[in-house]
Amino acid sequence: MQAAITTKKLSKVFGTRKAVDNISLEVPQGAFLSIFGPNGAGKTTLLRMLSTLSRPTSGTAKLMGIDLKEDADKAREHIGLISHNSMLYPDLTAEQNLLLYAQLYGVQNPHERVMEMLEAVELKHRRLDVVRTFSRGMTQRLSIARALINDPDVVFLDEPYSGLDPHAVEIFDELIASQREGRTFVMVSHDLQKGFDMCTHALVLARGKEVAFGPKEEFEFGAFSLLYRETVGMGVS
Amino acid sequence: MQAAITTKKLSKVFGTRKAVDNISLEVPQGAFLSIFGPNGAGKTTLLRMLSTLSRPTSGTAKLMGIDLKEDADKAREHIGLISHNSMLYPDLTAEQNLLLYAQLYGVQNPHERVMEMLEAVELKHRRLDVVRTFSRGMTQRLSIARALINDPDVVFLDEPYSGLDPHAVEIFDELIASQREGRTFVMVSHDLQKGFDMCTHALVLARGKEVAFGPKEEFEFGAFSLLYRETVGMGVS
Amino acid sequence: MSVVLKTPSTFQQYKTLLRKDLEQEFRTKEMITSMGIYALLVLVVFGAALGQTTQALDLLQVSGGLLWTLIVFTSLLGLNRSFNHEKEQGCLEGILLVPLDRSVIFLAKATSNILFLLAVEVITVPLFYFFFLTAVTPGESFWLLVLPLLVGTIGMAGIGTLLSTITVNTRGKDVMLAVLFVPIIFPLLFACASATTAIIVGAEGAMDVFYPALLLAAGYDVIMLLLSWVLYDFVISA
Amino acid sequence: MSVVLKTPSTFQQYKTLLRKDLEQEFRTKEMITSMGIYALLVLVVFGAALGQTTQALDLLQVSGGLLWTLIVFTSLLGLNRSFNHEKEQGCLEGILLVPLDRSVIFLAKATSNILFLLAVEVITVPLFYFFFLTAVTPGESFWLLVLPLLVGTIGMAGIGTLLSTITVNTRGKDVMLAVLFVPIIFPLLFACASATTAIIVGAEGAMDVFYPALLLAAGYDVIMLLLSWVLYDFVISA
Amino acid sequence: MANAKKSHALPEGGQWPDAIAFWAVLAGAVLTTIGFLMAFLYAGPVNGASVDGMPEMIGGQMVSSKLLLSQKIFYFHMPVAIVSFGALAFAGYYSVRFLMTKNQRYDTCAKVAMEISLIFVVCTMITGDLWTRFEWGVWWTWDPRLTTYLILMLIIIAYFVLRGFIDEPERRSIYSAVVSIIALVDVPICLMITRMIPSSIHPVVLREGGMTGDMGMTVGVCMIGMILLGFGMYRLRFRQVRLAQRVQALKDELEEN
Ligand code: HEM
Ligand SMILES: Nc1ncnc2c1ncn2[C@@H]1O[C@H](COP(=O)(O)OP(=O)(O)OP(=O)(O)O)[C@@H](O)[C@H]1O
Ligand SMILES: Nc1ncnc2c1ncn2[C@@H]1O[C@H](COP(=O)(O)OP(=O)(O)OP(=O)(O)O)[C@@H](O)[C@H]1O
Ligand SMILES: [Mg+2]
Ligand SMILES: [Mg+2]
Repeated sequence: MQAAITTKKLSKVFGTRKAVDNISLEVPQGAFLSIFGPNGAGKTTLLRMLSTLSRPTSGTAKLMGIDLKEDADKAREHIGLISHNSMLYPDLTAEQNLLLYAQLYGVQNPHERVMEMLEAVELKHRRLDVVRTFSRGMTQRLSIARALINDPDVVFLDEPYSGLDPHAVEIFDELIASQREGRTFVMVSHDLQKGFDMCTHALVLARGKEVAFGPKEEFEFGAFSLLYRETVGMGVS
Repeated sequence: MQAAITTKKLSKVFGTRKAVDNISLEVPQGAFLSIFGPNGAGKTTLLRMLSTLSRPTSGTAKLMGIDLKEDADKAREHIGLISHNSMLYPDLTAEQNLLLYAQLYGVQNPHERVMEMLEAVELKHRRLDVVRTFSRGMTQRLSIARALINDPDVVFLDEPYSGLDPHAVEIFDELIASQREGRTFVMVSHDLQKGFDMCTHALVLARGKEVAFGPKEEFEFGAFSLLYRETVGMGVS
Repeated sequence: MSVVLKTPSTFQQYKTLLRKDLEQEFRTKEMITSMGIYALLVLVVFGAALGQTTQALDLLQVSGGLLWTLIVFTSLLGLNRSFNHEKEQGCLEGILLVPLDRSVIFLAKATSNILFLLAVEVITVPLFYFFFLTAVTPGESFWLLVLPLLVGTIGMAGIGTLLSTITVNTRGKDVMLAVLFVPIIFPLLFACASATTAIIVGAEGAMDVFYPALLLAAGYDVIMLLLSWVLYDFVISA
Repeated sequence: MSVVLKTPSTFQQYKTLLRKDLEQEFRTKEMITSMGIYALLVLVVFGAALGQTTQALDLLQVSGGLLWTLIVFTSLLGLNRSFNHEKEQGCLEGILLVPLDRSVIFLAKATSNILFLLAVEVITVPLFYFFFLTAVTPGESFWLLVLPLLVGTIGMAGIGTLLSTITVNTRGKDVMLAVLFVPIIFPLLFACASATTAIIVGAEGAMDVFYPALLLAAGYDVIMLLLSWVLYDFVISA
Repeated sequence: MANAKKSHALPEGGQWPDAIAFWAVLAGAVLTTIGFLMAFLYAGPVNGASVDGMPEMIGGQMVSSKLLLSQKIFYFHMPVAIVSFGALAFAGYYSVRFLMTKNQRYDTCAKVAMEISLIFVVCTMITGDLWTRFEWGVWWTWDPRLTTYLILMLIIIAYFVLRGFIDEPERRSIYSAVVSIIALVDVPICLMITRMIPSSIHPVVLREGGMTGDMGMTVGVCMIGMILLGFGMYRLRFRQVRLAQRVQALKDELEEN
């Protein structure tokens, strides 16, 4: 089977700073890749390149076999992204927000699909409320619904847990678990335990460079934990 | 010895919503109070009232024996606060920022005190750099220096760990530990383990009301953890 | 339920994006009220400024310039806010994640800006007439005013959309937009003001000024809109 | 080292706060550049608007109004930014945590706003003269212009500081500030514009208009500043 | 691919034009000085009138000596104006190249060209304005040419303000490239406006029948001088900026290893 994500010598330079430096990965379909690293390691930058929001300075990246440089629009059909921002319009209702994205993606039965997703995140009863009035947890749930509305094959998560209370975390975990079948996930996290538990593959970055990458089986938690601590101890670049 | 913080039936109402509802506490000097609770429980609101940034709707609060309503300015001499915001001017240097606060507080040897604090947070070599260019971890350290510049007796911390990488967390922990002697700390956190480990007193809030409060000895971690989970499970109010 | 995707036509996407802006405005009425109030305030300030004259001033002569100054300031305000909405929760990135032609985003945003600006003009131009022109007698083909208004509005909203996409990412967005927008829009402003003045004064040979000026404005519109359209992809992906 | 606190005098705190604003500006030069450029743009737009006239317009008659319109818009911009700085990283709360009299914050902020506005005027008024008044002959006691400028600037910065403290916490701050600022400042604007026009035209009996207008403006200043000072505590602790 | 590789290689040091940059500046300065002398000593006043302190009759109009002297400004005013447009055109060209290749080098080129054009624009304003003072007796009028040119200057200033207000390098170069391309639209308008709006009082030489030989000669010398000056200044400045970037890049590389 074709790999979900393939990168070759992927780099991103901001001015003279190499935020991502020569990263080559291959992540199979259905995998769950956790990305670790200290502040400023280039995790967000890597995720943004893979989700076509920013262009690599050099190197190539393929998503489901599609070259991101050559056919970004085709690749976008397969991508879902949950970032720090909810990407929801605060002055539209939950339903209007999802409908907007469903129609932009060209989902065939947009109204039904929106209802289905609202049910999945337990927000159907609040669908006519404006997002501005939602609490943080509710917004996060809706944001998940938004990211999955086009049934993406690859889902990117950038520190999805930050600021959630434990209950919100639970709900989120359940949702992710129910969606893992057949999907590829890439998650950035500062929580080693959690990130390691969930993953099938792990990547450690420091100063834009790959420190370790491989399927989980190759790592033993103790050693990996040590490696991670060491990497993080290198400090902010 | 006089209590560091005493509140009696403290309440704060926003419109019709009771954000903090009839909270009565007594925290002795030198204690470390951890506040837990789901999103929207009123933790931040309580902290803001205790640090004189917002006025209670009803009830009284005393800090080091000073009534906050009657003599807020006197109380302010004893207060240090680290909130989500760094409260630092991005366009001034680290030194200028600290000096500003030192002089406003009327610290007697402002320049020496600033140097001392810069050394304590290991930022002396960067003192002439503008805060805008600091990484998140560096900003957080400087923010700690700012909060402690007037040698406050009571320090309030609102989710100080959010977004820090493990190394930054370590540094922060060490700093707090070195400053605990003779000071009272009040910390809001979503991390039960960590918050419980550090504290001498614990408070659980839900929908503005006190669910549990007491010195740590009164709680057993297992039971407390259960109580906390239950409270948080009540969901966003 | 299995999800079937069928890439929608560009026009459908355009409609979806435009509808989003309109729905938002319909709910909050923020853009139109704030632009309207601002325009009114600017009118009042102008009135006060010109009311100083002890001798009667030939208001007809300056009215074209005044009207366009008013429109420039008001559209500055509207443009500033229109992209703030998109940035607020990172919504713009959400849209960029969707497989669609970048220029659709430009066209939809420019259209909604044009519509809001026109809506505001429908209120302010009569007010302007009321405040400044009832005391004097404007030329009889006064209604031709709509032509420069239309051409000017389209051009301003078009270039403004490009520029506000740029400035929403810079420090001090409001000033930056003004600093870029006013000089770049200037030829258009100039032509439209000429045409408007010619119409309002309605002197002999007014049409000899009116049509060339209008043509100039229209030409500028075409060039600038094309340029904005081409360059938009670079700006929005930066 | 043991830390000894000695409550500093109000004046020392005032100096410290004011120095902070100046240091910040000194480093970024953001306020003065952006206000300066904005003022220049407004000048150019006015020039173009008035340059439309085919007959020579009596520029002297409107120049007072123009100058004050320019100042109102520029100060609107500056006021908007000056509190944005304080909000950016929650700095205002940091200051509020310090035991100090709230009115010191008002005085320091008003002073820095006055200073920035004056600095901008030092650049723009000569430019204004250059663009509009070199072709005509303004009255001979032209230099008296500094009086209404000073009185007007102080009043605008004072009330503006109070109002921008209010609006920085509201949605759509820029419009809200304009909506409150322009009507409240209006009497001052009017008086200053009268005084300025009288001076610039320099006709016979100009002084009969000038001094009463100036006095009116000064009176308005005093009342408003006192009011702002008293009310500031409520506003900033809200 | 080759381009992408080059773009994050070290900024290169000097190139061949740098060798002649200094000489170009020198030659430009010399030619301009010669032009200056020619303007007063060689080129005759308009229509062979003589400067003797007495008003002359030219084309049915009385023209004072002061005006005849101020006409000399023309020999500098026009070349400077032309060079300012030229520099802008180059900036636009490099901006397009930058957008096509994303090669940082072109961004630097465009920025330096903009700087040069700003210098020349300011010189045009100064010379033009001196002329305005003598010819029309005012410091400023809202003549279309003067206004459009002032606007052009404002756009160039806006370009630099924009650069100053963006912290991320990539964004900065893309945005400023777009702005400088848009700015280019103003150039033909500025050039054509005297021809399009007949009411404009700014003179148009080509419309009014041209110059005599000696005047043309002087203008030519000044023109070449100014072009050389512009080119030389551009190269010198470019080299300086580029070397500074190189030093920065080397420093970063050292820090990293
Ligand atoms: C600030 C004031 C002025 C500015 C910004 C300005 C700008 C320019 C510019 C940009 C050009 C070159 C473009 C072209 O050839 O059309 C130019 C050319 C010229 N200017 Fe000016 N000018 C100013 C004032 C004047 C004045 C007062 C005079 C004479 C009374 C004058 C006479 C000329 C002449 C004769 C040319 C050559 C025109 C041609 O070959 O078409 N300029 N000026
Ligand atoms: N737009 C940008 N312009 C310039 N430099 C940038 C930009 N974005 C990121 N960087 C730099 O690139 C490096 C990597 O940043 P990135 O945001 O990818 O870090 P991260 O691994 O996500 O860190 P964190 O854990 O703090 O989120 C940092 O040094 C940062 O300063
Ligand atoms: N300024 C305000 N105006 C109106 N309501 C407010 C305001 N600030 C807080 N609230 C409401 O008061 C309640 C308590 O808010 P608070 O910020 O104290 O929660 P919290 O416990 O800090 O939650 P979190 O864990 O999300 O930070 C919430 O329901 C919130 O919506
Ligand atoms: Mg990140
Ligand atoms: Mg909180």
